[in-house]
Order: sequence, then structure tokens, then C-alpha cells
Amino acid sequence: MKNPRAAVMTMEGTNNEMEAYLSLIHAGANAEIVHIKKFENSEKKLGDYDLLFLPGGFSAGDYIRAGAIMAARIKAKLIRDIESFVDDGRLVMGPCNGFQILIELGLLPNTEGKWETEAALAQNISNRFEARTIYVKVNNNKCVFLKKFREGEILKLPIAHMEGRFITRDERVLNEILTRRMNVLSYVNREGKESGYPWNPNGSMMNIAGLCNEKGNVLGLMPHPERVFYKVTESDWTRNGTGEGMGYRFFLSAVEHMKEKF
Amino acid sequence: MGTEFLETVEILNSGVKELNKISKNYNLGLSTEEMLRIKSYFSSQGRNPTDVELQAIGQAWSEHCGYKSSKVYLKKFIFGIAPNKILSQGDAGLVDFNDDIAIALKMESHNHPSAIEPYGGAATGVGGILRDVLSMGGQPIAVTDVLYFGERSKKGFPSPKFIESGVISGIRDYGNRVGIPTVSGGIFYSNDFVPNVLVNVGCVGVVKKSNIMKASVDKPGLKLIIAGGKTGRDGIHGVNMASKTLEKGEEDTTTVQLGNPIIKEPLIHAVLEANERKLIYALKDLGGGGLSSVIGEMLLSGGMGGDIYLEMVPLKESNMKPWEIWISESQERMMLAVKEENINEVMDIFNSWDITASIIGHSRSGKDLRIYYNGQKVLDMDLEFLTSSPLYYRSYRHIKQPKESFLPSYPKDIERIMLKMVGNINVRTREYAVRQYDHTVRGSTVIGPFSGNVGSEGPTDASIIRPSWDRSEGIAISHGSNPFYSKIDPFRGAKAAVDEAVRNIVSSGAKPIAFSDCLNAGNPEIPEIMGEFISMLSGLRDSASSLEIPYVSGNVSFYNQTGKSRIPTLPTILAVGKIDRIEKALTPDFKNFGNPVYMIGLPYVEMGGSLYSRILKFNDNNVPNSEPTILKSRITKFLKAFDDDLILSSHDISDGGLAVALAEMTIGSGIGVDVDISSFGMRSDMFLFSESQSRFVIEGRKGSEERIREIFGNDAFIIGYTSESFKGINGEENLFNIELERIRKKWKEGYI
Amino acid sequence: MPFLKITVTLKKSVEDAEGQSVVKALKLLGYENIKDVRTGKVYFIELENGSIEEGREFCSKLLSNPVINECKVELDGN
Amino acid sequence: MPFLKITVTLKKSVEDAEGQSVVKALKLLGYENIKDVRTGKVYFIELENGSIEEGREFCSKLLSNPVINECKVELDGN
Ligand SMILES: Nc1ncnc2c1ncn2[C@@H]1O[C@H](COP(=O)(O)OP(=O)(O)O)[C@@H](O)[C@H]1O
Ligand SMILES: [Mg+2]
Repeated sequence: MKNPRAAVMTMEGTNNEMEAYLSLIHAGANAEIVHIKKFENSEKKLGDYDLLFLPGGFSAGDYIRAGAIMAARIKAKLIRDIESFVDDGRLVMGPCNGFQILIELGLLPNTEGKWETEAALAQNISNRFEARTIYVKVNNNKCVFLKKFREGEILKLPIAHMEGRFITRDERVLNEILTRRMNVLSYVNREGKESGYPWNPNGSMMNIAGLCNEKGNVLGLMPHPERVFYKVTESDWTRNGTGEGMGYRFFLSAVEHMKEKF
Repeated sequence: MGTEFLETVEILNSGVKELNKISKNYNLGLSTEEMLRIKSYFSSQGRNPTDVELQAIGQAWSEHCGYKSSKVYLKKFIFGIAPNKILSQGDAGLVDFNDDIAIALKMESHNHPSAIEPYGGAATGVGGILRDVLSMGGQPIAVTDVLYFGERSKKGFPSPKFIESGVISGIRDYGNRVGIPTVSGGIFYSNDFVPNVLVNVGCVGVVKKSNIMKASVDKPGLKLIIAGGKTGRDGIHGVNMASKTLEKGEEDTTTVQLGNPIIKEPLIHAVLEANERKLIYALKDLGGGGLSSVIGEMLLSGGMGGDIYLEMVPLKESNMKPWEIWISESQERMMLAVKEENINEVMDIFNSWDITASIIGHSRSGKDLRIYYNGQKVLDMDLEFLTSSPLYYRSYRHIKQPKESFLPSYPKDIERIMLKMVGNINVRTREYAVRQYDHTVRGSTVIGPFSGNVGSEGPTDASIIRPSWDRSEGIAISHGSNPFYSKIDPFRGAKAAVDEAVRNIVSSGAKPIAFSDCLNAGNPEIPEIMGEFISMLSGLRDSASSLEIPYVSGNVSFYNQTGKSRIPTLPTILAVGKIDRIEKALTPDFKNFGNPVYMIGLPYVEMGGSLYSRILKFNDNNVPNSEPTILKSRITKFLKAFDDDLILSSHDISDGGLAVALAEMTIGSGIGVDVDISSFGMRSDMFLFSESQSRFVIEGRKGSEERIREIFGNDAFIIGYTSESFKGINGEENLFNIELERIRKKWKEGYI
Repeated sequence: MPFLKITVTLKKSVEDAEGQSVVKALKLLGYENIKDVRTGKVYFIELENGSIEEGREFCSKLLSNPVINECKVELDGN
Repeated sequence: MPFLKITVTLKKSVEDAEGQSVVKALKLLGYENIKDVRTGKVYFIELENGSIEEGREFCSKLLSNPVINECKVELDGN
């Protein structure tokens, strides 16, 4: 069987493409780093890939708002392609800056199905860039990227962001997210209980750390699974041994799904 | 007289007074002797210089570019240590790592710009150091920063808090945006850094051995390409500013820049791609002195002449004069020498990354440089004369001070002093700064700045980066410096800096392999300061030559002085090491209960500059003396015990001595230790707080006692066992008994 | 040449973390009379043939997220 | 209650990286008529007994660095 094809889309300032690319490769995907320009001028076609990865970083410096410029660029030329990519059941994953872009584009949460911006990731409540390890709980493993996790499982993942405070446009959007169980990951403390800052590092509503669309093929999240593919890159591995890291199963879930499906 | 964009300057008929006036009016920063030297050169040419020519000389002969006060001494003391271990030297230095790659490293100061505009000064410091590693063909993998701030305000200068917050934000915003993890560094607070703050930034990178770049242009007909940021009026005369003392109310905005990481990030990709495809012949970055310095050095080192066409330089502002274009220090620029047949491919690469690039000239046989602007010749000079700054044997004086130890009366409350130490501004957590730096980007950080249980981590000694996901080796990165020692005794302070850098590397389980030295001092024209500078260099030499570890790169920053206030003469040492199997790396957090805890190396009564002396405010000028041969033998023994899997955790003993080292090992682990020091027969405070060098605390495996004794001989001592409490006794005397949570709270004070 | 001045602020309903930090910092500096601080960004856009309508487009396409932001557009303003 | 509006911008001589990114983005969105963009920050400070002088103090003590910034203070402005 052919390995599934993954595109890691970059522009100036997206700077997590290396760890994303390597995680995909090591999980068995046939990954490629592609500059947004090549999609814009049709040198590359989104349709040739099974997975689109929007990496973290500071696209265009995160000037204006995190992800705003890259999202505007995508909206101008590529949004239809991405919408049909999603409708086709192909996979999209965006950690950190990628999540910010997915929200700006309206690909998440998209409760109304109109691809409109229904939420925002605002400045952290601490008004600080926060780089540390946090815990999240898996609320729902129907999401393609979470197949290999148990519901209720507690994951340990790194975060590194200034704008991660999840806010919805209104109560209705928030309620839809909760009823449809799209809030697949929430921030919890060491005991696995939802609690405030610093365990919720940015002040997100309902401790939301990650969202998956209803269909289960688009995942956006603030933490960085691609940075902990191996245990030795987890912050406390010298206390807990080596082997696969917390990020490994995100990628394995996605790659296995693609191998089955495509 | 020339046209309106060019001036000819009358020097042939100028006397000393006029010459000095010219140096001042044109902001050249040159001395009378230097002006006379220029006059005689142009007399032999039979003509007056243009302003472009004078400005070019002003750059090349500045202290910053020319190393005119330090070079003869650097040669004598620093260069030539373990030369066979240096793979290559240029903007950064290279050391061999494995059959595939070499490591590039460099540490540099950005002190003067940061004192004036902390945010931009620190940000462009990071930008500059990244370019130095890139210039070697290296992929930057880690940024580091060692910062020295004041505490008290001084009239007419920005407040220390303002400076600190600007510097930290600048490093954060630049480093995070380019996506290179900031993994290691240090922050010191002392009023010796009012108003002369020090910002020393380092970068470590990896280069495939087949892709190592050189800067020298040793062939005629190579095209010179400038790529990256456009050239503007920003940063004109930056090197001259860094070559004089800082005085009140100086805010010459033309030297201030904020940097643009969003040009740097793709520029790094583009240059590395062109290098990978073997399209670059020679490479160098534009830093201090701008085009003037980079082109001069590239051609001179390759023995070539060259022709430059300034109208080809992409500009930010259209009305710039030729001399401004030539010496502008605008950020984010790289200079490539490329063979004619590769030009198209190189330009395509830059285009695909949305990076501006332009061919501005070429090399040719000869020893002279000619610069044209819209067809008119604006500079025509011998490169040797232009680029080789005069060198000075500055006079120096050593101040002799007898070593006097002072024994304070025995303190009543050891426990209270320990807590005070853990919460001391120079000891407590740096998370308020470091957690604003992305230290996990690139997914290769194996050991970061903190380790231990999630949410309550403690400090680590060295950071470890895995350069390749397919191999098991790791690069350990750390620093050493101690401004309190250096202030009292620059010689011992320098040795202690090396000792600490090495200790940190070894403590993580790695073998130290190379240094970069970033030297900071006051005005070199003052003989006492030059004397201290030389003492520092001889300390650096003694330590490194005994260890046989080379300084592969470095940097000198003088004139960190304002009137009589000046900084201690001090080095910041960036060290890198190699660990063969990252999954064996060590961190300081204790791993389990009931394990033997060893102290490696005995303490002495040498409290000069120690945290204890600073807290109790007693004077002592007997600074801890690092003995390089002892350091060397302890490293060997430590690494042997490490290879034999006897060590579970390790921490170096520095600020606050054994007491603080033990306390820090409890923070990330929630595991304490019960200590009994009665068998040593030394005063408890001296035993606990002495900062004698080359020492470690290690947590050994259960049952490791015999093997540890075999390896260390009488250099390792069991001082206790890990436990649920944190207690110390000296026979009958209870020294301390502190709840672990109290230690953690003290150390984290003010930070959630 | 005309220019547009566009001011982007957070909606009142969204907590302004930066504003809160400024309040804290000013109080620490001894200014006890501070009640509240809200922050925003301004863009001074120099352009040929600009109009308020075009400024509104910049807002909706790039400069603001309607979920959290308000956008004010002025032409030739100062 | 009075409030101060303080606008902090970069001096003309200092390059505005954010402004440059906005220019590029607007051009890519098809707005070819953009000449230049400069950015700034605004602080709306609500306080008791505020004065322009106090606003100037906020500028020099906290909100700006005179080396790179210009600060404009307006009282009760909008
Ligand atoms: N103290 C030092 N020890 C070792 N090498 C040094 C020292 N100071 C400068 N160098 C070396 O001299 C060369 C020029 O340094 P520098 O002027 O700082 O580089 P640039 O300004 O081009 O970035 C570099 O190779 C640098 O590593
Ligand atoms: Mg350089």
C-alpha cells in the first residue's frame, strides 16, 4: 500500500514545520513541506494530498493577530479547495498557530456549517507568552487523530503561545460545541480535574484546549503533539523512562486511518 | 569638491587640529595618530579622500571591528589552545561532532545598543548571532542569553526594570518568531551594571561537514549577492557607538534598530537551501560595519580585489548617499559570493522564499577595492590598508591585593540563611523570563531549562538538543560566569567561569568539547582595566589549556563604562558538550527515596564573592580558586561513573554552595535528603555555603557505594540519603529541617 | 495622499489582559487614581484613492476578528 | 470620569516590521493602492482627576521609550 501523502503548509514565520514533518514521516506518512505560494500559483494541488498540516509558529510574525495574515491569504485564494478537502473526509490538523488559523478560517468550530468565524483565540489571560508543559483530558476519541487514546485519558503536552484564550461568538456556539462534544481536549490539573490558571494556561472558556469538527477529520489544538513524538522530548522524561512520546499516537491514529480509508 | 551626493574631504593640507575636527564631524571615532596615518596614505596617492573612503576607514578601524586593543593579547593568551580540535573559524567557530556533522557556536555581546534601547538591542543581538552561525553554513538549533542587570535607578538613564523587561521581550519576540529555541542562559543582578547593562547572546548550530562555508573570496569573477533586508539609514555608526563609553541622554536614533525576524526566518531557509545545493562559493553576514566591513574582509582574506556598484543595493529610502549605503548596519542581510553559472538558481531560491536579493559587484584579481555609484567612482583604495586596523599594545597595570579571608561569627540560624539564599534574587527561579521563551520549538529539546514534575519543575544545569531524530547523540549547551568573583579577582573569576560552564555540561552526562568566550570590560585606555583584562585572559588560558578545550570563537566588548561606574572585567563562557546516548542524560531532580547522596570534592574556606558573603555583607577577597588539573580529573571520574550507570541525578555546586545545590535538587522532585556532616570537622556554615570550585552533588544508585569509592577515591563523600524530609545535622547540632513545599515556594517566589 | 486610520479594540465583553497589566503597573508606580485601562491597535494606512468603505474591508478581511474586536475607520484622520 | 487616550507609535526613523507585514498582506489581498502602513498602540485610561501632564508621565515611565517612540496624549478624547 502507498503511504498517505501529507502537506505541511508554510509561509514566512511558520516555524514548527520541521517537527511536524518529522513526526509525519516517522509515523509512516509521505510528508512534504510546501510553501503557501506553491498552492497559490497552482504549482502544487491540495487535492494530491490526504492530510493538510497547518504548523505552529508565527506566520507573518503573528502581527495584527496570531494567524490573521496567513488566514487572510488562504481565504483569498485557497479556501474553496480546503473546504472541499474537508468535505471529502481528508484530514486537517493544526496545532497552535495552525489552530488559530483554523478558527479564523471558520473551519472550526463551524457549528452552523457556513464556514464563518464563530470563535477567537485571544491573548492569554496572564498577558504573557507561556512555554511549559500542561495536562489535557481526552473527552471524545471519535476524532480521527485521537483514535488511539482512551476517553478520559490524561495527556501531557507542551504549549508555547501568547494567544490561546478560546472565546466563542456567543453562548449558542459554545453550547453547540459542548452538546456535539467537539471539545475533544480540555485543560486539567495534575489530578485530572478541570481547574483555573495556571493549569488552564490561557483562560480558555470551559478549559477548551482542542476542538474537532463533527465529522472528526479536522483537529485544532493549542498544545504541540508534534514536539513530543518521542518520550525524550517530554519535559519530565528523566523521571519516567523513554520510548514513545505523547505525540506519537496522534500521528499514528491519523496515518492508520488514512491507510484504511484511501 | 564632488557632486551633491559625494564630498571630497581636505586632509592633505590639514594640521592636527583640523584632522581631529574631521574625525569628530564625520563621526569617525579615530585618534590623531590614526588620522595622520590616513593623511600619509592619501599623500602617497596624491589626492584627498572622499567621504565614502573616510567612513569606510572609520568602520574598519573601530574597536568593535578591528579588535585594536585586544588582538595582540587575544593572540597571546587565547588563540592556539588545542588548535587541532578546531575545525574551522569564521563568524562562528566549528568543532567536530560525529562522522556527519560539526557544531557551530558563538557568543557575542549586544551591550551598548541594549543600554539605549533594550528591546531592539536585545532583539538584534539574537538576529546577529543567528547570522554568525548561518554564515558557516549552519542550521541554528539553539539560542542562549546571559544577562546582567542593575537593581537601582540612576538619574538620566532608563530604570533597570524598564531595561530588563525590554531586553527579555526583545529576546522573546525575536527568538520565538524565528523559531529557534532559546534554551540556556543566565540572569544576574548587581548594581555594577547600572547603567551599563550587559546582554550576551549565543547561538549553537549544526553543519553537515560537506556543507561548511567559508567567507574568503579567493577567485576572480565571483558575483557578490546581497540578500535579505533592504539597506536603510538605520544602524549607521553602530560600531562607533559600541567603541566608546556610554554617556547620559544619548539617544542617537540612527543607531537604533528593532530587527525583523520575519525576514530572518525565510532568509535562513533560503541560504541553507542554496548551500545544500552547493550553489554558494563564500558566505558572510552583514553585521557591524555593514557592507564596508563584510566586503573588505571577504576580499582581503581571499587575496582578491573587487568592484562594487552601490546603485544595485536595494534600499529602504531612495535618497541615501553612497557613504550611508556603504556603512549602514541594517539588519537581516547576508552576502553571498556565487559563481556566474549558479546565479540563476540562487536568485530563484531567494524568489521562492520571497526574499529580496541583488547582484552588487564581483571579485577580480588585484589588491584594491573600487566602488562606483551610478558610474562615478567613489572609493578606490588598497584593501590591506583599508581593512587592517592599527593594533595597540595598550599599557596595563596589575593591582596587587593580598588575599584576605574573613571569618564571620558563627550564625545563629542556618535554616533562615538557607531560605534567604533560595529566594535570593540571584538564585530564585528565572521562569518569569525563560517561560516566555519558546524552548521546545523544533521538537529537539531533550533537556530544557527546567526539569522535574510537571507544574513544579526545578532548574537544570545544561540543556541538551538532539541534532538528528535518527541518531542518539545529543549536544549539551551551558554557560559559566560570575560577576561577583570577577569584580574582586578577574583571574580567578575567569577560571571559575570556565569551571562552571564545564561543570554544567558534565553534570548532564556530556563531555565538554568547545567554548566560545564573550569578554566584557570597561575602557581599555585605562591601564588598570587593561590589567584586569589581561588577568582574565590568563585565567581563561590556564583553564582551557589544561582541559585541552579550544575557544573556537568569541567576542570582545570594551567601553562598558559611564564616568567612574564601570562593569567588572568578566567573561561569559558558552560551552558545548557531547553525549552519546541522550536517553541516559541526567537532570538535577532527585529520582527516588533512600538513595545515597554524594558530595564530589571538599569545600574550602574561600568565601570571596560568595552568596554567603553577600547576604551577610562581609568582605572577603579570597575568591574560590578553580584548580584546572583537579577539574580535569573530576570530569574524567564523573564521566566514568556516569558510563557505569551509577548516577541517577546530578547538580553542580555553585551559588550558595552545597546548601543551595541540595535545595534545588528537591524542587523538581518533591524528594528531600537527610544530611549529616559530622564526620568532616568543618564549621557548618563554611561547609554548607562554601562555593569551592569543581564540585558536584550526585544521587547514586542504591548499592553504588563501593564502585563510587573505586572511581573517585577520596574525592567522593556520602553526606546522606534521599528521604521525605529535608534535614541537616552536625552531630548533636540541628542545622536545618525545612518542609519541601517551603523551599519550592521560596524559589518560585513571585512566579506562579 | 489620503490615509486611513483604523483603530482595532477588544469588545467590552472581552477581558483585556494587556489593559489589566497596565493598570497593575501604573498602580505599582503610585498612580492610585487609575480605574481601568483598555488597549487597542492603530494602523495608519497611506494609500491612493482610499475610502472609508475600503477601510471597512481591511477590517473585515484582515485587521479584526468580529468575535472579539471592534474596528473604527477614519479617513485622513489624525 | 475623565479618560486619557494615549497613542504610542514608532518614530519615522525606526523601521516598522509589523507595518511592513500589513503592507505585504494587503497587497496580496489585491489592494495595489497601498503605499505604506505604520502601526501603533492605543491605551484608553479611565481615571480620577486625570490631566495631560499625568498622561505624559505614563508615557515616559511605562508606555514608551523616547529613543524609538512618539507618544500622543489626549484628554477625554475619542
Ligand atoms: N575573545 C575571542 N576569543 C576567540 N575568538 C575571538 C575572540 N574575539 C573575537 N574572536 C573571533 O574573531 C573573529 C571576528 O569576531 P567578530 O568581529 O565578533 O565577528 P563579526 O563581527 O564578523 O560577527 C571571529 O572569528 C571571532 O570568533
Ligand atoms: Mg558576524
